[in-house]
Amino acid sequence: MAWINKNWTMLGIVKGLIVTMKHMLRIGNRPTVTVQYPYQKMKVWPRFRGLHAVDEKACIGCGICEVSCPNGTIQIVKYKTRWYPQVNVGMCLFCGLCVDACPMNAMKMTGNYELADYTRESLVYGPDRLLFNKEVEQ
Amino acid sequence: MKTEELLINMGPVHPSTHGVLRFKLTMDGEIIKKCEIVMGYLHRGTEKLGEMKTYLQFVPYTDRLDYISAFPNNYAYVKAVEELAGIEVPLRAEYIRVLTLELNRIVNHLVMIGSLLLDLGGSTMIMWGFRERENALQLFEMLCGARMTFNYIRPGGVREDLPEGFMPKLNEFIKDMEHRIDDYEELISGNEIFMMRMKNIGVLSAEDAISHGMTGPSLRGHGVNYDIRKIEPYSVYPDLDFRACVRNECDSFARYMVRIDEMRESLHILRQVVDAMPEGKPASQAKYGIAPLTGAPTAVSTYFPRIFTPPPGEVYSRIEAPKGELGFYVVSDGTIKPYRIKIRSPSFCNLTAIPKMVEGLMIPDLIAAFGTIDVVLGDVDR
Amino acid sequence: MNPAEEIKQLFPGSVVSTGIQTNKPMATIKKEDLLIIAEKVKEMGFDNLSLITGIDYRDRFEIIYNFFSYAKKQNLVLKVVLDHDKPEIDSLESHWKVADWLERETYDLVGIKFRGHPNLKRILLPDGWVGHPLRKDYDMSVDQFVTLGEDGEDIVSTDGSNLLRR
Amino acid sequence: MLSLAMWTGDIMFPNAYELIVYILNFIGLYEPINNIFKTLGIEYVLRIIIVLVEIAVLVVFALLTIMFLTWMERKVVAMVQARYGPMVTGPRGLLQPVMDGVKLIGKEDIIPAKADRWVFTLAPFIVFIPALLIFIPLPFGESLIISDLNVGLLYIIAISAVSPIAILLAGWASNNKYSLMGAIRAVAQDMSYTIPLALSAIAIVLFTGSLSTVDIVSAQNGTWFGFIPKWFIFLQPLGFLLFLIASIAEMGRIPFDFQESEQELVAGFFTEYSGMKFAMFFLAEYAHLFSVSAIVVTLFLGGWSFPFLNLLPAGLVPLVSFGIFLVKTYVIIFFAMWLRDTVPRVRIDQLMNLGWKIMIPLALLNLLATGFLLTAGVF
Amino acid sequence: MDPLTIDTTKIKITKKKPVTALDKLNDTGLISTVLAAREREGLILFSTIDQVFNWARLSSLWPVTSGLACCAIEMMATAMAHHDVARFGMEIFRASPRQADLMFVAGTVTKRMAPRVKQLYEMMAEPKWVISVGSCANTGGPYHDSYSVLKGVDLIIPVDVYIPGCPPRPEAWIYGIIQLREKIKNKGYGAKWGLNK
Repeated sequence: MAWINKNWTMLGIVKGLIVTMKHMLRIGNRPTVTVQYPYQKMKVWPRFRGLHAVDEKACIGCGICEVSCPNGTIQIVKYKTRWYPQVNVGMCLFCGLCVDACPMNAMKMTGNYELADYTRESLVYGPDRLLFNKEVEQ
Repeated sequence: MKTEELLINMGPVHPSTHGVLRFKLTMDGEIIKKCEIVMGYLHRGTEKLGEMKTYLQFVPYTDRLDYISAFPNNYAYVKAVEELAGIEVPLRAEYIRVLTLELNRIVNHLVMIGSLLLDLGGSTMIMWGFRERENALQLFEMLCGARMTFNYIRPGGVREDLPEGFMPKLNEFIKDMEHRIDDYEELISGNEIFMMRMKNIGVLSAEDAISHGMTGPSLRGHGVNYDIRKIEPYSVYPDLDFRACVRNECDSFARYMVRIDEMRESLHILRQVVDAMPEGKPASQAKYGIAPLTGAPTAVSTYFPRIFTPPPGEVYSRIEAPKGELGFYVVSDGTIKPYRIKIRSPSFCNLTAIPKMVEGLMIPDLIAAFGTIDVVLGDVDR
Repeated sequence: MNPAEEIKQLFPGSVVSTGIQTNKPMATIKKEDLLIIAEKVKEMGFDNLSLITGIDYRDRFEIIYNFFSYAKKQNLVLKVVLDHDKPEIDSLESHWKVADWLERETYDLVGIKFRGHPNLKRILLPDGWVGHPLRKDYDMSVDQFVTLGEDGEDIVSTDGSNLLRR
Repeated sequence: MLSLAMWTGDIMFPNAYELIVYILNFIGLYEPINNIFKTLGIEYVLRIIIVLVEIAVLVVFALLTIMFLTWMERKVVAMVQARYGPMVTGPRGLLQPVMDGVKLIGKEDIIPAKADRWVFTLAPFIVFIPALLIFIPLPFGESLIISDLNVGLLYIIAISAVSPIAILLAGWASNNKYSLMGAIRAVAQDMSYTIPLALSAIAIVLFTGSLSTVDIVSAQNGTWFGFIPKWFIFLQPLGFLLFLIASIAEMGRIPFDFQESEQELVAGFFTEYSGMKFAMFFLAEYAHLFSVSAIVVTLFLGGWSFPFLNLLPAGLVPLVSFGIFLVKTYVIIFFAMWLRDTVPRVRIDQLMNLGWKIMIPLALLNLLATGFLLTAGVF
Repeated sequence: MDPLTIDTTKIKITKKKPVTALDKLNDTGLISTVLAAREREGLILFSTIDQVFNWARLSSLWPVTSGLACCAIEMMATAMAHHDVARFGMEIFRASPRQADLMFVAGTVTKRMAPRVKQLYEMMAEPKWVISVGSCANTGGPYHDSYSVLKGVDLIIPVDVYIPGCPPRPEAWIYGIIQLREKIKNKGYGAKWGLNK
């Protein structure tokens, strides 16, 4: 009898059914948690490491970001008379070491994560797409 | 009756091998006669890469070993480097580290229980597990800007201090988590079908488990009270009140229950950490722990007075990761790059026990036993 | 008592030196006597073999065994020095089951042969891979590709024309 | 005018054909049409046309039901798991199943090189057609039945025994180990669960003395003490439980989904199928879900009958009873989906143990007790 | 404002990306290639039917369950409650490649795994699409220097959409999926038909 009680009364399953029913009816702090992405967006915290951004005025093109990058994602290229970093986003670790290394605090990582693209070449973000101007923003 | 043995290849792409592992099974009908594990499908050469990067550049690579619980990986490596270089870490940094470690332990166990149930055919638990995981990942993102690959713990401390509004959110998470674990237990722990699938399946004696090098929660399900946090205390664990969760049944169910107990225990630790969080700096020197201190050329090395170079030596340092004993063997020759990095990954050693565990069982049992061992392929193949 | 010293007392002839490696007792032993010492180490209660590390020092190989005892809560490190030309050592597979894979991994990546190992094959890299990557003289410039054979086994070659798209 | 006439008379037709003829007759269309065919000397064509219309309605109904079921399944799962489910395609994702179907039609149809081409192509049809054939003796409502076979129950059990053979064909023809194992499992499971299924159905037949589904439903018409409906679930609680478990096993759903068992056998016996052939298995699965639930309702929950249904105007009864039948069926389907979201899968040998060692003895015991009590005149 | 305390989420970067997939294809001059390919197959005739089929295809993309590494965990997270890819009708992860339309190459493609990934792709039934996710699959990423990692999955199979990130967060996945839907809406068939060559 104890064996039957242990194995075949199925009280555990009934308990499980009750829990799932509670979820179905959203009883007791069990809400729908979905954030419908293209229409609603989850909060991106300030420290989020997304696409890079380079302060146009502050960057001196020293190349410390280039050497601090673990896998050679960053290259320094010439753009409009000055030298700026170019980031191959398709290769980037998003580790933030370049941001930590930047002596002028010119390198930033933004909350932009919408980077999907159709070709591999377009994942290379040159200075034309990375530079931002602090004064303009504020 | 004449029967023929059937050779079945599970993997490398198979829904329940948690990635790219391959089982070569010799079957007698539904019974497994022999199980051979073939791996290396995710061998990325991390150890070789470690010899090519500077000490700080290697920290992001540790994130990608055991990608479900990256903080313990970060910490194990950083602990080895700190022991090698003799760096003192401020108390606040240690508390923040313990906070992240325990939070990550909960995340890891949530994923493990979820995928175990998914393998057994229950699709609900993984959704619930990932729902809570997502809340924890929000905390991680708030703290260090990434969801899975953190690069947060650095030699000498942590990258940044706790952000504003972190503690209230953490408290909310802890409070929420309490009754979520009750939900999980109601859904699965008492379920008769789950018990039928798990009890007396994948039994291995404690001696065999030790000989096969099992560690962590998987070993504690075999009645061996072994927790590195207790035996070789590191960080601020000696100041915290917790117990190592041990079960004696030596089967899959025991290994699963250890995980549930550990989640509650981790919540207990988290509550203490929140209360005891000291004031202070998050890193030992101003730019010591947070700047990458890479092998920059001489022209700019005036800006970086010190490139991080530990003295020559060897160190083996290990911690209790959510999956077991995680150790880093670091050899330094006094240059800016490590001479050799060897990773003792818990998944790799725990996996050695599987062939012995599943002999004479069926494929569904193999899946159940494999799920409770909690293996991540990035950690196995490195 | 320090287990490394204990071993030195038991086998004075085979222990080259003892010391401390970051608060773990360490003994450097001769490679011929590894099996005898390992047996003794197992008797002393070191039931957990945590790690086998092989290191290439260009002129020599070093193998480092990390042991742990659950009963005594003690650590022990054994270090063995091997020749660079012919790195061979006895296998510990019969004493610690975990050594099976750890040795295979060391063989695979560092290229140290283990005598008496029942199944000494590559474990992480496919059979037929040329070179042992964790050796310092491993040639990184050669790309090796893997293709599938008839029965789904790996075939390694430097020619990726079957695999690559263009 | 129609409803007035039906209000007055207590009309019940043996099947839907008669109902259609009656309605046509009533609105005065049947005679002229029939005369046209008569002058041509082909009256049987009209009969065939009416039957074809019935079949067309049935097939459309079945396909719509299947589509709705796939949508409902995904929504119920989503509800349990604190999310929304399909949302983007159509309002609340209602067009999702249509899109899935259209996509599968447009997909490449692969036949593996080493497969047995003829058997491989044949198998999905052998699965799909019986799944629709089961609908024939189902009483959807008063007078709403394609054909009231006097061996209806036997027919249902016989037809549902065809699908294991087709599954075996599919698994064998694919020339894939996972497919073969999935097929063998599915067949073993279907075989062993048909027995308790049939045994507990026989206990019902003891009460009614007829295998006809219409007789079974009408035997459950009425109430005890004026409020308890005369459903067989109250006379046969054990039989109901056994039948429900066995029918969930017949449907091949979690906790008994060995045909598929994704985590063990990739996709079971249809691992190698793609495109429309795969869609046929998919559709057959959901057709089974509906038909088996409908059989549970017919046998144990009174079919379309409901207390005080006879108080309604007679013209409304077919429609209302159809609604009642659907509601009851969907309750059972919902239960199956709810169960699916709660429990993991059992192991194949545990499934066999449950079937042979527990359910069959219990079913026999149930049958014996029922017979004994009937003979003793307790019921 | 002190540069240290600047809120990085507020920084807007002007994207010079084409607005839709069609622009993109026009930009790169690939559209003529596509049209030529489609004319060869005679598919240009029934353009309305084609549109209906394309709508169906983009609405029910069933991915194949093939996680390789870290990104696979984020793939699971994308399918889970908070992000719920089921809204796009994509929650049916088929374990069998025959029944799948879309392959996420989610993680590092090692040299040893590469032929198997290729085989998996070849086993899928037409029409099929590939999304390469994460730095490892895009270019080799962190393991670009490694001896055992393939430097980009597009070396072995054609890729339709690249999603950068390491790993990309679930919203980035869904953004990539939306890009793919856009592409299917305009062009129907995937990279094998001449796009991205």
